[in-house]
Amino acid sequence: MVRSLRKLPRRKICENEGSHPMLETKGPREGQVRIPSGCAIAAIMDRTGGRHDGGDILKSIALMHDRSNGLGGGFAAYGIYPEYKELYAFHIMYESREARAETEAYLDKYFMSEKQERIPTEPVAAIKNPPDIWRYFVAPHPMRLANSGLDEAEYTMQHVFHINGKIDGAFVASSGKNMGAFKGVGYPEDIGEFYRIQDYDAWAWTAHGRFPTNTPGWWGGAHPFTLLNWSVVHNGEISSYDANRRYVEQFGYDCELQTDTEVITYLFDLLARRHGFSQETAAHIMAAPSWEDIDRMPPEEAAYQTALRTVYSSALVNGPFSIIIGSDEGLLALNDRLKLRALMAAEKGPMVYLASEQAAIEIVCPDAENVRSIEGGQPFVVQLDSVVAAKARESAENCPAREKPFRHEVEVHPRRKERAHA
Amino acid sequence: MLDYVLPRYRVMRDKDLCIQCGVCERSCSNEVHHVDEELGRVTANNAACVNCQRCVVMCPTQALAITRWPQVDSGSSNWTLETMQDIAKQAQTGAVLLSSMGNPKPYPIYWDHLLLNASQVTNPSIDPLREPMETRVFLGSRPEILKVNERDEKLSAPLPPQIRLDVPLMFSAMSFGSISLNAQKALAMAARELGTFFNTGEGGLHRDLERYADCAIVQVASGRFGVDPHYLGAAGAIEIKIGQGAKPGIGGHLPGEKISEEVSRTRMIPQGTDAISPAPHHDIYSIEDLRQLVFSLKEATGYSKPVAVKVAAVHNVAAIASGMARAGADIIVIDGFRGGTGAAPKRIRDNVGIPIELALAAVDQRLRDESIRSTVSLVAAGSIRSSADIVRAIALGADAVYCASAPLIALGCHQCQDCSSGKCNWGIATQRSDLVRRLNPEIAAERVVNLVHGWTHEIKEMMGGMGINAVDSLRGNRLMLRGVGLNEKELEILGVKYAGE
Amino acid sequence: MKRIYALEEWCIDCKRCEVACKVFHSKSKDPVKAFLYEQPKPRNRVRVEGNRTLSIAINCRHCPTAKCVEGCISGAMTRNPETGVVTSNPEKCVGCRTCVSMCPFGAVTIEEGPTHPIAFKCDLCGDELGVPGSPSCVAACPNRALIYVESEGN
Amino acid sequence: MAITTDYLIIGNSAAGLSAAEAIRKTDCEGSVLIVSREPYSAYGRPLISYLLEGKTTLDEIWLKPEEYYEENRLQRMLGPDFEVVQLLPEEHRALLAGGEAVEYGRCLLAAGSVPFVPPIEGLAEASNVFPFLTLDHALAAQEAAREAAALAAVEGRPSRCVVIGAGLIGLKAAEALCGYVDEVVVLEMAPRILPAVLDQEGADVLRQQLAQRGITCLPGITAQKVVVEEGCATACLLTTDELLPCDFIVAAVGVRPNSALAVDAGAVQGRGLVCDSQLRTSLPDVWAAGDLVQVTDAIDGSKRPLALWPVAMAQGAVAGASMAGAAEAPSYESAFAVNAVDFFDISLLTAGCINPPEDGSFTAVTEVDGDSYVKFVFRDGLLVGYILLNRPACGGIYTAIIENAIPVDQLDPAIFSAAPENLDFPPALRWARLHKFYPADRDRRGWKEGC
Repeated sequence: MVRSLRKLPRRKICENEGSHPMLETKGPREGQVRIPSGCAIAAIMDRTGGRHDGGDILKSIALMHDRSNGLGGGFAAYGIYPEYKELYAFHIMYESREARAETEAYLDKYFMSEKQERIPTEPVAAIKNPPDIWRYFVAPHPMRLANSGLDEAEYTMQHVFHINGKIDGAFVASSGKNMGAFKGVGYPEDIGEFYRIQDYDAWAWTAHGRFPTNTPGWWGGAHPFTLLNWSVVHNGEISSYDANRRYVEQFGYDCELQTDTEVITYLFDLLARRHGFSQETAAHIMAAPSWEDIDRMPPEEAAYQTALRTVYSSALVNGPFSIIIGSDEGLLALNDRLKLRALMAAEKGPMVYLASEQAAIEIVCPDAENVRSIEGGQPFVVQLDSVVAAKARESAENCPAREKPFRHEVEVHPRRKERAHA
Repeated sequence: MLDYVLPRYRVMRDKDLCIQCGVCERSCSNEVHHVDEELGRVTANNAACVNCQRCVVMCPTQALAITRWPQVDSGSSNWTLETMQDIAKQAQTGAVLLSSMGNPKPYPIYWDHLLLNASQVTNPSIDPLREPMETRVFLGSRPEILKVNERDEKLSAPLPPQIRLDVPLMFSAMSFGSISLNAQKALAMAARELGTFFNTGEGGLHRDLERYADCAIVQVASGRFGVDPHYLGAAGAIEIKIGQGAKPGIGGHLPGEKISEEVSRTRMIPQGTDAISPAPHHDIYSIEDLRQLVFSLKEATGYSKPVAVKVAAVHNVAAIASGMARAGADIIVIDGFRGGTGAAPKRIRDNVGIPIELALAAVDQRLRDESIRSTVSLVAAGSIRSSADIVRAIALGADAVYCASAPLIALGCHQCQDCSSGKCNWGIATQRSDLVRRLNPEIAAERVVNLVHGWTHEIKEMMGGMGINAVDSLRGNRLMLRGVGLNEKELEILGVKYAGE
Repeated sequence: MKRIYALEEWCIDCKRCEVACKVFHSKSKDPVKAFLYEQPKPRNRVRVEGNRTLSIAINCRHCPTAKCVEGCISGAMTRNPETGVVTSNPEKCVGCRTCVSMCPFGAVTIEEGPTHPIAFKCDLCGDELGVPGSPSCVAACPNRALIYVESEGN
Repeated sequence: MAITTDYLIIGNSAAGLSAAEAIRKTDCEGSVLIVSREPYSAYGRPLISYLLEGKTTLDEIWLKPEEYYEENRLQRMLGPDFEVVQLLPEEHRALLAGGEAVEYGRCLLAAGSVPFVPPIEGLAEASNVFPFLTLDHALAAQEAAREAAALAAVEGRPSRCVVIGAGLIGLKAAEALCGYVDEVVVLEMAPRILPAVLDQEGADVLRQQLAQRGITCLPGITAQKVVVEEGCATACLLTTDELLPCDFIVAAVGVRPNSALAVDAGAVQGRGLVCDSQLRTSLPDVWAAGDLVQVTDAIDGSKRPLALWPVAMAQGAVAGASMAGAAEAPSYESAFAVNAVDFFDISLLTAGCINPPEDGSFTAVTEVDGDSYVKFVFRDGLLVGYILLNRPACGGIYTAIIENAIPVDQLDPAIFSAAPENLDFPPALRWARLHKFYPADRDRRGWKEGC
């Protein structure tokens, strides 16, 4: 019951994947090479907001070929849709015509669509049976949004959950603004080629190559996992999964995919968006300091840390993980408290590089500086310069979403808002 | 009237080993053994034996063992010997059958149908000897959202009062009166040493234990014994006891002869009078009344300590627990039907209530369904027998467990279920000074501390095996459990998958 | 020196100390043989006074100026100047009972020895006279009513 | 050439050895010389009767092993030649019987007692009359007994020994000789046996029990004359005018302090040598310890010698410490008699005042129970004396009650009706008694309460 929420057709897809000819041919190769553990993750960001095409990230993740097994790869890109930056960009995968029809009817009901189109793809030999992948630039339906009593993000999220959970054969791969996820079953370099990611310009890229042991590979389950503006790439297997899942499920997050990445994304959304914490504090909560460390702190600091750990004890993420979380603010990398997974960081001018392996950074930036390993439990945060400046002006107190005035009261229709500004 | 009641046990004495030292005779408050100088051997009054096994342990030559009375039953699976003996007793006395400790009937023990997970390959297990392994938990109510100033690293509003447990285990309520002061003191000392809490039960806080008040949870029960501002103020936390797993719906009755001077002073009742705890709190006839009591206690203590509410696991416990959370309880305690007691009507003990495993799973899920699980603490009680039971309870959703029988067994209790006689040979459930003296709190506390240390090591090993290094990540982590020998409905209520799934 | 102290608050009158003492001071060190078969009967040197309501184990205090040593006419009773342990040499003891009349605690008894009655007293379970061992009574006490601890005097 | 020594100890028994030991505790360097008329290493004089009974042997009676003297560098000169015949305290010299002189720094007189020979006609001249004080006496008596038994067996009659004096020495001699001769008759001038340590009632009980074990005691009867034939005593003419034939006689009517040396040198003598609390005599640099010292009785304040082993040991320790100039020299103020004696399987413990004057200030409680006889004497709410005949268990507890003057009303009254127990003391006193040197880091429960 607990993790059987997934809809049956998806399970079928997994099975199809299992009989994938490519997989069959891969079988013999297992004995010849050392089987790597876990996945590969990488990210590149320009702090100034300068946009770069997907070439580097593709190179970087391709280098870590052996860290994935062809059962999943993907990319998230920020800043790719500047012309639609006030609209939610839904990337939706369809397994069938019916699914698309049903989804589009649903979207029509709850959203106002500015544009919809099939995402351009390139046939790649290694990529078999891709789903039909569309993108929609939408705004919440103003009346329905107002009636829902939810804020815009919450409203959107609920409907994404609905599509993912209730519409067979449809899966929302990403739903943020001015960003998108490009993912599927295959090696990341093949997926990148398939999606033609070199055609997109983004100020931040994240990438993932998957070695699934935890959940079977299927298109929807490939990473990055996204929700609204969040995208998460993750390497590891968290042992606190069910504790985290049951915690976030209290607050309306349906863990349909039963993946670590999904639950980490929801935790982040809960802490950062709904509870108003900075991403750094949210990460800090998820990889909290040990009691031993807290006991050594001055009383006031200890009280603060104790309160965070106590109130958010179920948000503590346990087990080995390295994650890179992308958002409209920038990137955040985090390792588990014991540092059981590799994750390297480096800089060069405004550019910041993150990858599971140092080589994956050096191949795109041979003269990278400040190359270092991310410390266990210490969030590594890179924000856009503009975000840093804005944050400095903000109150340091967390402002939970429900205490903020509903933004849709002034932003019901993005076009109108733009006009107002103009 | 001829007594039709048969002996239950028989003393087996190895004549070759018996040295007639008389240790057994002096050890038995039931006067079973007798060194008969005339006969030149030690005789036994088997009918008086309650199988407490004190003599067996004390005998310097291991010459003793207690066996069942060899009487065969009638041959009927329906009219068992025990059933018929109960009838014989009641025919003799016309009274309610009294018994003690927890439900001994062979109801399913769900703990034993839940298996734990361990990491293999994809996720490293963690070696608790090498890596920090955190068992600390806090109990109390929490805001759903914590308001902080991130730059100054300060809380915008203080956290509601919490109690800190270094191990996810506390000692359940056992009053001074139902157990000896030495037993309570041993638990207090152990609690202090272990960084956890003992519970005074409803018998007040003896002045000798005031120095342990900061690791005491003081109980406010229907009799309100020993409750005054000082008592409430001294404690680490307050617990309102609505019910007890061993005897849901039943009050308590400590007969006047057990109200010694010390018990009387501690309970604040006259010496020699019966201490009667009514079945309900007569100021709580509904949930809103509970809210009043909870807040009365919070007012009385300046909102400085958490208030727990303890209920027996009964049929609609999930709804009750939800109501308790909304009535202001900071800690919800659910006591399952195998929980122990100093004295309970046997029929109640054996037939009322539901298993803690199901109750806990149901309560945890209900609180989550209502999005309030993370604002209250949940404590499971009622026969936690081992570290594995604790791990299971936490994985099912408990923040911590209450444990009483196991520490009592550490003190020497052999579950003879004769607590109500007041003749406990182990010095635990008695007020007789010569018997109380048998329990040196120093040894007793050491034994309890050893037990809990052992359990803690095991918990750490099990958590480490799961790849978890903090108990926070075990709480409600039902994926770490798999059922065996359970039906669909049981799996559903427990929220676990079947082994192999 | 390390002394045995008896704590009546915890003494439960079980007399396991007496049994253990007797067994340690037997030839066989086996309780069954010691109690039922050995001749002369091994003697316990610790003695529990009292009854269930109040009891205490009494054994030699190993006094710095031991009255029993002062009174011993045969040189059997001696206090080892290094260890402080007071012991009675069964070879030399004639059983005159001066020690009995002198010991303020009743910690010496005269009982039948191999040839004639002699003094028996606590020797701290040493293997040789005057050398303390690990006292059996302390080990046998189920309630730590006997403790063997470093005392604040010699 | 004169022998020189820092410490000269005259007398090689309890007091002398105890003093030597005490000297060594303070002064490890000074030379110590022990001289004695007896040619033996120190032995317990009371052991002689046990030796004859076979409860000890000539191998075991020695108080200290020979190594002891070497280890402690105690020089000994033993034998008749080394008897001190004259003490010259001003010159710090002692003259020995062999003609040598000892120059000493400090001297201790610890020569004990000598037997008192009663003025009975014929007694002094008979060769088969033995005192019973020293090893030589005992061995001689033993030899006489063996001969008497052999002779009597030849003659087909019972052998008989007469013991004059039913004090402790006389009765122990009687017990010892009982195993050699067929009949032992003990004469006692006083109306009861053991007049110094028993009352009339107790004496009667004991007398009956001795009779059952072959010793005939005749209290109130003594010899008015000893019949001597060919230099040997053959019979005693009793004060009842009966003639009691005998094979030999042990004369044990009493002892007196062996203090002639000191008295001749000018020491002040009362009923024994008069000493200060450090046991210094009135002579310069001369101390005294043991039977020859006059002691203040702790109970009645009377001053007399207490010829008892523990007293000698205690005094030796005080005198030795004082002689060596110990920093915290103990003082010796008073004592009371404690006697332990056994006859066959009969035990007798007595202490303090046993026959109180009937001046109304004392009360006594007695109890006869089968073979046992018990008497307690009280004054001013204190126990001042006891007799424990055949009830020896824990008798020392009573001794402690007398010694520490513990008011009787603090004690459980049951303490006098059966063997005393430590539990009969009030809790605080009990704790204080049983927990000397109890480590302060533990409370009375034996552990530190967690804090």
